[in-house]
Formats: sequence, C-alpha cells, structure tokens
Amino acid sequence: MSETSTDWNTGVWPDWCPGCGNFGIFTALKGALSELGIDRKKFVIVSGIGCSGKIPHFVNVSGVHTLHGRAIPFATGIKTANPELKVIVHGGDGDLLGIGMGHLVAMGRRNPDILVVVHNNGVYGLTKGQASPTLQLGNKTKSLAFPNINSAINPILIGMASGYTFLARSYAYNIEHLKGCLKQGISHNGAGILEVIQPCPTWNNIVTMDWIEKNTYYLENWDPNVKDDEEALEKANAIVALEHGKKKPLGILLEDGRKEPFGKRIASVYKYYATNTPAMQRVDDRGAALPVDLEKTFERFFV
Amino acid sequence: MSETSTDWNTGVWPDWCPGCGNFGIFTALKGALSELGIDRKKFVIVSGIGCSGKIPHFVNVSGVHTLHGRAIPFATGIKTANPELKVIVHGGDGDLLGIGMGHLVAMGRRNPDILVVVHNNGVYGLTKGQASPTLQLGNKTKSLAFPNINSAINPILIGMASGYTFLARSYAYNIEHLKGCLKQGISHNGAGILEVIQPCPTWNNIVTMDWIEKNTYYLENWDPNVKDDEEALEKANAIVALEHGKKKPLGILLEDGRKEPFGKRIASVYKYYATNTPAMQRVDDRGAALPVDLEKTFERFFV
Amino acid sequence: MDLNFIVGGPQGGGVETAGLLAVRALSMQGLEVFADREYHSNIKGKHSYSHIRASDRPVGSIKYPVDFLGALDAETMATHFHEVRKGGIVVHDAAIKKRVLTKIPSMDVRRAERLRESLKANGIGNSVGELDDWLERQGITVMAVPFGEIISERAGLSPPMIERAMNTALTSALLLSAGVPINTLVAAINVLFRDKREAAQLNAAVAKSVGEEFERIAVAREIRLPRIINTNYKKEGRKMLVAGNDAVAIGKLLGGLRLQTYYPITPAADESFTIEQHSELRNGLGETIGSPLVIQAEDEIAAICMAIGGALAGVRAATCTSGPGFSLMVEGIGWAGNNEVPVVVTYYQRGGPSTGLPTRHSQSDLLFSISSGHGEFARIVLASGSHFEALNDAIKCMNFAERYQLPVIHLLDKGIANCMTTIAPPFLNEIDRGDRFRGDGIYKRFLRGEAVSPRAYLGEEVMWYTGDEHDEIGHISEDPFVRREMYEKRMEKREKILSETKEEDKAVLIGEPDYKDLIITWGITTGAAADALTELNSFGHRVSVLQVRMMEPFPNELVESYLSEAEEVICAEANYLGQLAELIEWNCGIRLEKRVLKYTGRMITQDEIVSSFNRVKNGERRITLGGGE
Amino acid sequence: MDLNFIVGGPQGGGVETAGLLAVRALSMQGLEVFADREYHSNIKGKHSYSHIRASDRPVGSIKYPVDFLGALDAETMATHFHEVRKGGIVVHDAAIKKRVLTKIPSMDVRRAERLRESLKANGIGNSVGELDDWLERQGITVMAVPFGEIISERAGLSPPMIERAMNTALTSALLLSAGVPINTLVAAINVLFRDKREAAQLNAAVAKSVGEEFERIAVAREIRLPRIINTNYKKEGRKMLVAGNDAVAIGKLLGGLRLQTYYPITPAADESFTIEQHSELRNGLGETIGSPLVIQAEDEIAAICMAIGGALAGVRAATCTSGPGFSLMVEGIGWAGNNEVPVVVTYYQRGGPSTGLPTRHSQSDLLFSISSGHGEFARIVLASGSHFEALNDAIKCMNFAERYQLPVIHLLDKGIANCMTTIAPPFLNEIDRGDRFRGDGIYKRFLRGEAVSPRAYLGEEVMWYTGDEHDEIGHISEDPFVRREMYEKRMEKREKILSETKEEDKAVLIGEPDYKDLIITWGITTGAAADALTELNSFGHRVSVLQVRMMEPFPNELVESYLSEAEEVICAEANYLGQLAELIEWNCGIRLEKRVLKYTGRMITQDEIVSSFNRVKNGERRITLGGGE
Ligand SMILES: Cc1ncc(C[n+]2csc(CCOP(=O)(O)OP(=O)(O)O)c2C)c(N)n1
Ligand SMILES: Cc1ncc(C[n+]2csc(CCOP(=O)(O)OP(=O)(O)O)c2C)c(N)n1
Ligand code: SF4
Ligand code: SF4
Ligand SMILES: [Mg+2]
Ligand SMILES: [Mg+2]
Repeated sequence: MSETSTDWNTGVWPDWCPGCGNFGIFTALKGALSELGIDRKKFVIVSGIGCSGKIPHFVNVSGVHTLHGRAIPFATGIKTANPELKVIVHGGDGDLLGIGMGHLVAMGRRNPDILVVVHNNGVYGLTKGQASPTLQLGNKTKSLAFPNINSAINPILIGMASGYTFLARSYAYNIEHLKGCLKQGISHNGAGILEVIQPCPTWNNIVTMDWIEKNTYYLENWDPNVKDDEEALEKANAIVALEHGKKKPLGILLEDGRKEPFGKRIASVYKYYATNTPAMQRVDDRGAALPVDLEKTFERFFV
Repeated sequence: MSETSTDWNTGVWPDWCPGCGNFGIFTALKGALSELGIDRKKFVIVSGIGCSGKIPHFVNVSGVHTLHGRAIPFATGIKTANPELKVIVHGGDGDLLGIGMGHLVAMGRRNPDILVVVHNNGVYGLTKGQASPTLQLGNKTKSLAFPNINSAINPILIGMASGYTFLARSYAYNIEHLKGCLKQGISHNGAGILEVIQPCPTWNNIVTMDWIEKNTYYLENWDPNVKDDEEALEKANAIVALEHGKKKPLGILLEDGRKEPFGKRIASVYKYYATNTPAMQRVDDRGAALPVDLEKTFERFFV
Repeated sequence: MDLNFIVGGPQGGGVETAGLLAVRALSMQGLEVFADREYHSNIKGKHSYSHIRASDRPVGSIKYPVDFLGALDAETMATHFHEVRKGGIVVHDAAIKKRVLTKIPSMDVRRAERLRESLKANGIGNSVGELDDWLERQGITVMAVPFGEIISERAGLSPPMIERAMNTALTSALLLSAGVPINTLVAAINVLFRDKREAAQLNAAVAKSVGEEFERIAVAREIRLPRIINTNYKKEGRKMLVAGNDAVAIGKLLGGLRLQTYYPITPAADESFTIEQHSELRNGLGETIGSPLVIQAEDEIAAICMAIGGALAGVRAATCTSGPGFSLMVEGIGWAGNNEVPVVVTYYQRGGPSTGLPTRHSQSDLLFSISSGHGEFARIVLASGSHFEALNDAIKCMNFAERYQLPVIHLLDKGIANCMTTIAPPFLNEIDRGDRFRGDGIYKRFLRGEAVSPRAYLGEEVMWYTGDEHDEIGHISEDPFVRREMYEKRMEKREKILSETKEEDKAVLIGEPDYKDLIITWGITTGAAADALTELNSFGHRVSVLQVRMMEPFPNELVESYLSEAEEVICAEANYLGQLAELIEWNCGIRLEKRVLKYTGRMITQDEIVSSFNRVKNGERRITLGGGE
Repeated sequence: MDLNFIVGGPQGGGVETAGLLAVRALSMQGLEVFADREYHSNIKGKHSYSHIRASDRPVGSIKYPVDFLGALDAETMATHFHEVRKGGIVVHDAAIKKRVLTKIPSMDVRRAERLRESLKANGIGNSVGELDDWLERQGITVMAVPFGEIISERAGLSPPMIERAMNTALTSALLLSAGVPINTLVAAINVLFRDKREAAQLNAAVAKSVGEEFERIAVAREIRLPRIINTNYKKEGRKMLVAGNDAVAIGKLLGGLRLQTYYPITPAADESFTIEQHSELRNGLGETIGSPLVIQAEDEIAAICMAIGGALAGVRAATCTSGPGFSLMVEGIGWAGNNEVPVVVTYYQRGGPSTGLPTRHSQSDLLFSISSGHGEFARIVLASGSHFEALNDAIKCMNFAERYQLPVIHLLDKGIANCMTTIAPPFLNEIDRGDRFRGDGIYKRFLRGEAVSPRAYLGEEVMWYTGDEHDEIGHISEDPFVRREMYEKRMEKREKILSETKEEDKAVLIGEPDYKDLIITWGITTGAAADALTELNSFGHRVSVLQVRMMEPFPNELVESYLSEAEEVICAEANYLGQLAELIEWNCGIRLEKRVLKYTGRMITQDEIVSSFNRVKNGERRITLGGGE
C-alpha cells in the first residue's frame, strides 16, 4: 500500500495529531486513486474547513480547500462546468452535517456525480472539540464541559431522505475496507455519501478502537443495488432498520443507478450541454468579440 | 368558524391571490388559536419570507416576520429565552426546505417545543413561481420555462431523519382537518413539522383540487404515538412505506413524547434554568449594578 | 415632444401588460421611451403602475406632473389624481365611478389617511365620480369610458375575457389620445402576444373598437385630444427595447458567460430568466455557438460558491442578486478575493435595510459593496448609469474579472433593473481572458512577480486553492514573509487597475466641459440629472453632470480633477447618507455638503433634480425628496 | 524592570501550559504581565510559542529582542534564535542538541529556506548544538540542560510523564534565571493544576528539582543568572489575570448577559467557554443570582438570529465571532438594525481575507464592520484597546444596545483575545435597559416622536416585527411617507449617540496633553504605542497617543480637535490600508499619510513603534512592518 501510494503525496507535512483517523483516510484515498488509475489533472478534491478540510494539500491531485460548510456548492459548480473532471468532497461532520447541511440535502436533490466523504469524528476538531452534529445526546467527550444536549444526526438516514443514490459507511483505520468504499463511491455516477468513522484521539475519548469494536459490524450478505421501485422501498426500510440497530453497519448500504445524474438532467433541458459542456465552449479569442448574431439571438428585444 | 375567529384578525388586509391556500391556513390557524384558548400576549408566530411569511401580520397575536430561511433560529432564541411563550413557525417550502434546511435539521436535533408549519405550494410564490424543493422532478408548472431538474424533498422524511417528534400533513382547504393538526401540533411538547399542501393557483397549475383528490388520502386506523424503541422502528418503517406510496397520507403521522424537549435538556446542564429562565432573571435595575460578587464568581482569575 | 403618463391598477390585474403594450407601441412608433414600473412586494391585488415617458430624444428618467393618467381601478385614481397636470387627461372605466375611494382594503393605512385628508381639504366627495367632477373643475379632462360595454358589444368578448381585456382597452384609449395610430397599436399587440394568436386577435379587436368608440365620445364631448405624437418619427437604425435585467443578461451572453447561478430575489431574478430564455447563442448562420447554463441554487451562499467553482474550471461565471442575497455572498466573495478568482456578481440594489422595500428603488449599498467581506482584498465595483451602459458593462465586468483575476461587483439598482427603455444595439465587445499558463513544468497558480499570475483551469494542470493564506503553489502558509508577499500581490492589483482603466469607465462627464456647476450622480439617477440639463441650462445656468462609474478602486484623481473645476457641486443619489458623496469626501478630501437625497423607494425624477438644483442655489444644503407614489 | 522572553515548542506539546505557568507565577510575584500566544491553525505539532513580558509597571505590548528563549524543540531554536538579545539566555533540553535544524518536517517551506540561508550566511552548522555554539560566540548564554535526566532521576518520573513535564522543567529554569523564587513557582503550579492534585505534586517536584540542578549547573559553568525579578513587588490590591476572551466574558456576565449564542471559531470561541464555566453568578452570600445560557448554534447565521430572538424576548443577548462568522451574520445584523433590536456582536478580528490566517492577529475588519449589511441603519461599533477596556466595554455595549435599541459591534482583535495580562478588577457598572413601555392601550413597538420607542418584550404585549419597512405597529408598509419617517427615526439615533456618549468612550488621549506629535491607534496596537511613549519622549520627543474607540457613529469633532493640535500624526495599525487612517480622512477631511502598518499576522511591538516613529521623523511615509515569527 504505502509503496504504491508514495507518488500521491504532495510532500506537504500532514499536521494531524498522532493517531488521528485522518491518516487512515489519507492512506486509503491514495490507494483508491492509485488503483482506479486516476488522471491527476482530471481529479479534484474539494474540501471544507476543519482538520479534515486540509486533506487536499497532502494528496497530489488538484485540490480546492474552500469555506466552512461550502465544499458541496463549490464542487457542484466545478463538476457542472466541466463534467470531465472527477470531483469528490471531503469534509468534517461539523462542516457537512452542521453549517453545510442545507447544501448536503440540496445535493441529494440534484444527484451530481460527486462523492461526499464525511469525516465523522463526533467533534469540531480544529476548533478544539465542541460537539458535532453526530455526537450522541448525553455524550461528554473530554473536550466538553457538559454532556451534549443535542441528538445526533445519522448521515446515512439524512442522505437517504435527501435522495442520495450511493450510501456507505466505513472506518478510518480499516484501510482496505475504506479504500473499497472510496473506489466504489468514486465510480458511482451520482450523488454519494461515504461516512467514515474517524477517531479523534485528541478530543473524542468515546469513539476509540474499543468503541468501534463494540459498536460496529461489517455488512454481510447485503446487496446495496436497487433495480426497481418496489425494491427501493424494501431497501429503504431495511436501511432504516439497520440504522436503528444497536451497532452501526459498515459497508455499502445503497447503490441506486436508476436516477439520472445531474449532468443528464441538465442536458434534458439544455440540449447543447450534452455535447458541449461549458468548459468545452471555449471563449478564448483574446481581443476578438464572440461571433454572436444579435438579431438571431435576441430577436424579441428588437423594435 | 369565521364568526368565532373574527377577533383574531389584525385588520391588515391579507394580500394573497384569490384562491390561495394561505387563506385556508389563516382561517384554520385562527380557529385553532381560538379553540386552544390562546393568550395573545404569550403566543408568537415567527415566519420566514415569502407569501407564507406574511401570515403573522394578519393574526392578532405577536408576530415576528424574520429573514428568508431563518425563522427557526429566531424562534429557537425566543423560546429558549422565554419558555413561557408558545412559539410556532410559518414558512414556505423554499424558505424552510431550501435556504433554511440547515436550521430545520438542526431543530430536530434540539427538539424545542416549536411547531413548524410548512406552506408547501411547490413554488417560490413571492418571487414569481420558481421551483421549490418540494416540486417533483420533471414537473413543469406554468411559471417554469423548463421542467424541474431537481428531485423533490419530502419534509416528513427529512423531519423523521432529523429527529422531529411530531410529524403531520394536512391540506390548506380542509380547514377542519388542518385545524386539528395545528391544535395537536401546537400542544405537542417538542419539535414538530406540519406540512400543509397549499395550492398556489397563480403559479402552480399542477397541485389543483383535482390533484389533491387523486393524490392524497386521509390516514385511518393510524396511531401516531410511539411508546418504546421497538415501536419507534416499526413506526419509522411504516412511515417510510406510507411516504413511498403513490398517494400522500394526510393526518398526524408521528407523535413521540419520549424524547426530552430542548428546555429540559438545557435544565439538565444549567440547573438554574429549570426555575429561572433567562426571561425571568430580570436585570431591570436601571442605574444600579448587578450585585455580583467578583471573587465568588470569578475566583479562578484572581492572582 | 415629451409625453409622460401613468397607467395603474391592481398588481396581477393586467397593469403590467398595459405598460408593456404602451412601451412597445411607442417605441415602434419610433420614439425613445423610458418607463418605470412600481409595484408592491405582492403577487396580486396591491396597487401597481407604470410611469411611461416617450420622447423624440433619448430619455433616462421620468418626470412629474404627468400628462395622462389611465386607471384600471379606484385605487389608481385615489393614488395618482394629484399627479396629473392641468390640461391633462384622465381615463378610466365608467364602471368604477361609484367606487368609494375611502374604502379600498388594499390601500396602505397611512396613504388612506392622507387621501381622506386631501379629499376633505379639497371638498371632494367619497366616490370616483365625485373625484372626476373635481378634476374637471381643475381643468383636467376626465374620460370615464364604458369599456366593458364596448368590449362586449363591439369586440364581442364574453365576461371573463372582458375583465382581462380592460388593460388593452385602457392603454389603447391613452395611446390614441396621444396620437399613436391604431395600426401601431395592433402591431404592438401582435408582438406582445406573439405566442398566443387568439389572444392577439381578441386584443386587436378590443383596441380597434375602443379606438373608434373613444373617438366618437371625444367628438361628442367636444374634447380635443392632444395627439402630440407625430406618426413620422425617424428611427436611426434598429432599436432594442429592454429592461435593465435584460440589458445585463444580453451583456453577459455577449461577454462569454457560460455559467450563471442564482437564487430568486427581486429585482435580480429576471436577469436569469432572460439568460435562460436566450441560452442558445446563434451566429449569422443561425447555428448555436454557445449555451450558457443557468442553475438555480439552494441559496445565495451556494450561488456564489457554485459560480466560483465554475470559474475555477475555466468558464466565465457569474451570479446576480440583491441586498439580502449579497449579504449572504460576502464570505464567498472573500474566498474569491483571496484565491484571485474571476467571478462577476451583479448586484441590484433595492430598498434596505434587511428585507426593506424589496420591490423598490435604492442606491444604498455602495459603501457596503466596496468594503464587504472581512479582511482586505482587491475587487472592482463598477456602477452603470443607464441601460446601454449596463449591457456593455456586463461584458467589461467579465473582462475585468479575468484580466485582473478578482471578483467584480457590477452595481445596479432597481431603477435600472425594472425600468424599460430603448437603446441602440450594442457593439460586440472584445473578450479578454487575461494571462493564461502555457508553460510546462510545475504549475504555480499564485506565481509571484506580476500582480496577476498566469492562469490554468482545473483539468489543465494540478493546482491548489485555499481560503487560508497560501504560498505560490496554493498550499497553506502562515509564514510572515509569505503572508506579506501574497497580501501585497493581491492588493497591488488596485493600482494596476486604476492605471489601465480608461477614463470613461471611471467617471463620465455629461454636458459641456466648461461647466460652472456640477451635479454628481451614479446609477439610474444619472438619467434624471442628464435629462434635467437642458432645462437647467435654459434658465441660464452652466451645469454639467459627473457620473461616477468605478467605485473601487476609486479613481480619486480623475474625480478630483473634475470637481476642482466646479463652483458648486451637488450630489444626487437615492440613499440617506449620500454614499457617493461620502466616498468622494473620503477619497478626494473634498467636502460635499450639497446633497439631494431620496430614500422613499422611488427614483429621483427629472423635475426633482431641477427644483433641487434651484433650492441648493437658494442656500439649502441637504434636500430630501419625496415625490412619487 | 522589564523582562521579555519566549518559550516555544510544538503545539499541543505543553507549550501552552508552559506559558500559563510562567504568566501565573510572574503575576503572583506581583508583577504586571503581558503575554502573547502565537500558534498555527493546527491542533498538534506545528510551532507555537508564548512571548511573555513582565514589568513592575503596567504593560500592554511585547518587545523585541527578548532576554530569554526557552525551547522545547529544535524548531523553536531554529525559529527564534535570532530574536534573543546579546547577553540573553537560551535554555533547552540537552537532548535536542543533535537535532538537525534543516530537517524539521513541520516547518513552513519558506521559513526553512530562510533558515538555511541564514545558517549558511553565518557559517552555522546544521545541528542545534552547532547553533548553540554560534550563539555563545555572539555573547548569548546557552544552557542545554539534561531535563530528562533531572526529571527522571531527581523528581522520579517515568518515561511518558517525563515528556509531559518538560514544559514545567523549562519554564522553571527560565523563571529561576529571572529570579522568581521557587515558592512562587510551586504556588503557581498549584493554582494551575488546581483540579488535578497528583499532577500538581509531580510538577512541583519537577520544578524543585530542576531549580536545584539548574542552580548547580549555572554555578558550575560560572554563569551569573540575571535574576532581575525582585521578590518584593507590592501588589496594589488584587489583580486578575485574564486573556481578552476572559475579559469580555466577565464583562458580559457583569453586564447582565442572559443568552450567549455562538458557533465555534478562533479566536472568539474561548469567550463562550469562559461564560459557560462561570455561568453561575454569585452574590456576596455565594447564592446564584443569575445564570446566562450559552447555546452552540448550527452556524453563525443561526447564532445571530437566536441572539436576536432572545433579545426580542427581553433578555440581554449577545453572540461572538470572528471574520468568517461575521460575514455570515451580516444579514441578521441588518434585520436587527431595521427592527431596532438590542443585540451585541463581539467581533474578534483575525487575519483575512477568507479563512486567511485563522489564528493570527489583524485589525483589518474596521471598514467592513461599520458598513456591513445592505441598506442603511444605525449601529454602534466600539473598539477596545486593552483588556481592562474590553471588560468594561462589554458592559457598556450591552447598555448602549438597550439604550439606543440597535445592534452593537464590540470590535476586538486576536491580540486582545489571546494575549494574557494582569488587570485591576473591574468596577461594577450600572445597567441601563433603556426606555420601557409601561402604558396600557395599544402597544406600538415603533412609536415615533423619539428616536427610541419604549420597549416591551415579547410576552408583555402583542407586537409585530418585520424585516420589511414597517409602520409604528410593526406591520409592512411601502408608503413613501412611512418609509421616510421610519428611516429617519432609525438613522437619527446616530446623532443622539454622539451627543450623549462620554468623550472617553469616543477617543482617549494617552500621555501628555501638550503633545507635539500624535500616534493614532486602536485596538491592541494601543498598548504598543502607549508603552513606547516613555522611550520616545526620553529621546526628546513630545509624543502622545490618541486611541480611537468609537468607530461608528464616528466622533469626528473630537478626533479633529485632537488632530488639529498635532504637528506630526502617525497612524499605526495592523492592516494594509490603514483603515482607521482612512476612516479619519473620510470623517475629518484630514490627510493622514504617515502610516505604520503590519499585516503579517503578528502584533505591532513596542520596539517597532519606536523605530517606526523615528523613520517617519526621517521622512518615510508608509512603513510596513515584519517583526515576529
Ligand atoms: C464560517 C466559519 N465558521 C467557523 C469557522 C471555524 N471553524 C474552523 S474548523 C471548524 C469546525 C471543524 O469541525 P468539523 O467540520 O467537524 O471538522 P474536523 O476539524 O472535525 O475535521 C470551525 C467551526 C470557520 N472557519 N468558518
Ligand atoms: C436571502 C434572501 N434571498 C432571497 C430572497 C427573495 N425571496 C423572497 S420570497 C422568496 C421565496 C419564497 O418561496 P417560499 O419560501 O416557498 O414561500 P412562498 O412565497 O411560496 O410562500 C425568495 C427567494 C430573500 N428575501 N432573501
Ligand atoms: S484534533 Fe482530532 S481530528 Fe483534528 S487532527 Fe487531531 S486527532 Fe485528528
Ligand atoms: S403567489 Fe401563490 S402562494 Fe403567493 S399569494 Fe398567490 S397563490 Fe398564494
Ligand atoms: Mg469533525
Ligand atoms: Mg413556496
């Protein structure tokens, strides 16, 4: 693993704490990119703000480290303007499920070909350990003065309610499993959420190795694929049941290829888009005007 | 109805279009307030921006007409500062499920005693009929140039995923049914969503009387109450199934009294809050300093 | 010739079409038109009107009192009767004569109060009919025409259609009084109802029958209709008839826009619809040569971030909004500033603060737009003063954005957005996409040396962006040396811009260069000031107008040089503080005490400029205006 | 006496505690302290340090070069060795002697480059040991102490604990060199580890054993430790030791805060934690008499909206944030402005634009804070220049907010937020809740007549609020007359505020009133300027400092009157434009060309003020500073 992925390092020193789960995500991601044979220039990691948000600086593909909570709209803009690019989003649980929740839901409605990787560490890491939206009610991490008074959000259930067509959960230190989920999620042509349980040894003393051991299990005999409406309801119900269980399932929960991705939807109303994406419509003639015919284009305004 | 509710009018002319479903909501709300025997000074309608957002100006209780998408945090601030007030939120589907979605989800995590009434008309009414987040994929209302390319959000399913403890759906022109839902929702001690299907004859020519007839039905033999965890999962699954059906169920889908409302949660960490809410902690001594003992309160800072 | 008239009625009751029809017919007649649209933040029922001006010379403002008033309802009568000049004509449906003026539920409480007072003070009774009589006594001709009967009997329409044709009837009557020939009217109707053949025929029938009947009534009542419109105005080449929203949309399309994101908001959203409706750009052969995408975002934060994302991918990207949306975009604009992203934000000012007066005019976001966003970064704020400028500036803004790699705010106002006017077709502007990276080797997005680093688009090279301070490659750096260099690199663009920008894009002198007094304006107020010049100078003054266009970086030297020539300087703008005056004081160190301000949500009119100028000459310093309903 | 020293190490590796311990011990010794904390936007591993200053007189800034440097790691040596004065002392663990200076992975690329150059230029080898030798040759005493062994052998700690006690060891050595008695050190340790008995004992043991051993080494090496700290400083009454975040928290608590909302952001969030930790206010009997609630919101938009909601319900409500959060709050603040809501926003500036330098100092949001938000509305922007002011201003801001019914922005900076200093305990400030509605009859929230209408809280009366323009009752109105009245009502508060506010809250003169030259500052820069006065005036100058506090509405008359007395005026502030200078130019019409600016993310230091002043006297106009790592 570590050998093949060396080239994917930018050389920037990853300044995460020792033992941070982000290292696992970093390693798995490099592995996935390598195994997928990614073209570096055509791959963009878009991230939010937080410890998680720093990841693009360490991976040797293009990186756009955006604003807190806003990675999804940035990514949507990039992907829509140039669908040839492969775009993924990395962000914290605070970033994507708190301040950025509105965008996360909206993305489900559009179904763009973007995988959202949620670094779920239960805390706001970079601001010193406040409760994040995934921290359970009543939990008191070592960084908190009081037990948490908010209930937790389950990104899988929110993703499902929002219309995501790919839903998965993995664990930062099961590099192989995570790499598999990343590969599958990146390859999926539609909106995906990959929740990664990411230990934050510095602030979150609840989600430890031991906790993982006791509170998660790997999905077996589970087919995430959905073929028709009937199966869609069945799967939905099964996922609700899985997510209501005492332990959290790890693996790919849903992959629904039936819904059209955003690009196709756009092409259904903008005919030209299908063959000429905005990035292909070069406007490069320096010093020359575009050869637009005024009357042919703006006929309605002429008197 | 119209007789008993006359006193609930402010006299401000409701400037909704003829036939607008908001009139139905207005009438039902006045009826509910009347039948609940509301104390006008202790009741606050907090609204967003849109045709829907104007409702507080017409109802003779206190009204706070806030910003687009932000009614929920305003309401949360009001309710938390003075839990003696009864607070409800009215907003459009664009307002609450689009720009305000992050707050809607966050409110579910807190479970404050606030009912959110979603005026679901499928469009951005006040800005001339753009697609709202509840408009179905492919729908083309008369106000749209192209068919909608986004999938619809179902507020009930989002509410469920967010942890709301009261979920209901009604129809703007079934005043009696709506009034019942409002009464129940207002009485529920926790976070509630009441989705009201609200015809907008001006822009949305899809959701007509006829559509309602064909696409909705009234829940019967349905007990929305949840008593334990097992039942919670059962209900959740049943609601998913109901919501995946071809027709939309009208009625109260969920009422879960088990989860503690936000006020109680606060009191669990702020002992003083239980008996002395912020609004009760009067700081009214004009010209006098508060009798705070510096050393007793800020001991840690003294050297 | 100079014709001013108002046609009003309940919002959603045909009043908008009435205005469109009038404007179209007048412009087809070869006239220059300028038309304001005033409406409440409401979809149906509240009072709305168009104030239309037509002239044989270009106009950029409206003027009171009006020559004609056309009323679709009693509220219009109640609201505007005092705005008609002596000798003017009022036209309304005979059926509203009995309406009680003091019992109009849609009317604002305070306006109703004032109405009651004014009726009382003038001894006018409560009904429209009684008001008519009073108006006649004041020398105003009132024509209460039985439109309903005419439409039903002579055009053969049945009840629901009669109501809907009332606007055409009323407009026809007004235009005929002014002398527009019936053919022109019918031609305008055909254009307006282009996609609805049947409606076009019905409306044409209405226009014709109203025309004949109206004529008959005038003859019967011995009324001499003014008919000031000559049938032979010469058009100099083809004209376009656009609202400001359209003008900007056209400009963006001509300027190479490829991604427009937006979240609906008045008065910005119409721009995006126009783009949507003209999204297939055609060349002379009719082939599609481009098709910019319009995306409705989930909020303004997403809109700006998506546009930035598009820009990073190398497409010309823009968004448009108004105050509340701009407030939400501020963080994203700062990111673009820090990352030197070329993105255009079209900012239509409306009445603030907060939701304010969402459908009304204002120029109160100038200071905000130049300093919005935490931290310091270079940006361009360019304010257009007319529709023609708005169109061409939209192209320029996109060129500026890419040439200097920064966010550009194109500052407009509700006046420009919603007013319709005739403009000459634009010349096709050059495209300047700025320095591009053509090298090989490691790409450094933020290469130092020049203020502007050669740009590669995502997909072309591997590159990094971050909102944190960063080194040349785009990686985070907190090193004080890196910080200083990068900060200076970004900020020094301001001088580069000022040194390279043409004077005409900084500030424009309208009128004679040997002025004695100067009226300083910006935005749509420019039109009123420019239109007032002839009148002012005919009174013996020597006034010119200085329109400031580039607000940031501020062209202080140029503005100072104009100001230093003036004896009396008057600033006119639609806000409370006098924001442009403040900006000039700040940048030029000159005191500007004479301020003409209006913050009622209505535009400053030509007559207000004239009277204010005279008041300033009589010693007043701060004049706040209140004209218009 | 005046002691300056730096103690540095990897973030999260005990360096913060080292600083806290030193500051606590020095203040217990009766000294005034002022300590800066510099750290990366990182949780563990990147370089971090405290620059601590102790004096027998109040200090409000830091000063270079330093007397001592304590290094927990090689990076600290590499980063700060050039900042130690000749004759100074450097202390580090002997174990790092072999570390290679040019291979520190956590170091910024550019800093590493400079290091390599500097090592080369000075002929210094690659290791810490070689650097030590060079330093010794420059007249700096280097004490590489075998802390590990001492801790293990003499204090009896085992391996994982040894590493964790290194900070105590290093701090102890530094303080002992300066003359702090071991008792004071142990007392400070006991306070710091108050809730952790065992840790307290272990650390005390470490301090003692290091003390003894250090002494021995010094004697053996014949080093005369400076011991400039006298053991008998007299404290005048009790002092408090606070960071700016604490000071504001205490102020808010004393000022009657009952609801604080926040969303985590550096450097603001610590304020909310302090409030949380002292949420039970006690009277002299120890009884709880109040307990303000702290709510973590889902984002800054929610934070401001919740705070406004709380204010509407009649509780004193506030939020706190930094640039990115403030950018998001702008729309909500506008709503508060339009609805005349008393709400306080504590705004800690940090390096911008965008995410910028999230943990670094800046004063670059002044212009933004005064004109943020679309539309025009009255607000107060008050900038504190010291910790003592920050505390008392927090109370004043809440009084202002309710007295004038508007949003108040309390403007601070990262310098104030994170620096720790000793202050006198505050006097308990009066509470002014403004005019209250006591009548009966219909309540009009926005009753005209006075700029400020009597207030009732939600729950007391039936009332309406809206972000739209509204009438006295709070219902939407688009009537031009209502618009004008309400607009003016809101804006006229600005004059009322200026006329009622005490001079000391507008601008403060520090130094002699018969100055010849004036240094103008604001925020934490005030401390450096004030601290520089003695030195400057000892060179024969006659300089004073004018600190501007009220930024909006701007006290132009007062500032002008001070400026008119000055021959030379120099503005010093931590931004690129010279934002206060711009604001004064704007409001006072005075040109201020002499600007001392720093935008590296580090504070302006006392020595920089001194040297800049001299450079200005030698004819320089714009000086940009770069001191500090
Ligand atoms: C608008 C805005 N608000 C607040 C912050 C401060 N901030 C930086 S990181 C962060 C939270 C990080 O938590 P999370 O998203 O869970 O990421 P993690 O650090 O845990 O990976 C916050 C609130 C910011 N940068 N921008
Ligand atoms: C921040 C912001 N963006 C945009 C608007 C413009 N705006 C006014 S109403 C509205 C949408 C209304 O749609 P919805 O919320 O569904 O309410 P409805 O009118 O349908 O009841 C919008 C976008 C605004 N007021 N504020
Ligand atoms: S704070 Fe937590 S999430 Fe952040 S780098 Fe450290 S361990 Fe990782
Ligand atoms: S636009 Fe639609 S929602 Fe708005 S008032 Fe009219 S009918 Fe109702
Ligand atoms: Mg996190
Ligand atoms: Mg709606």
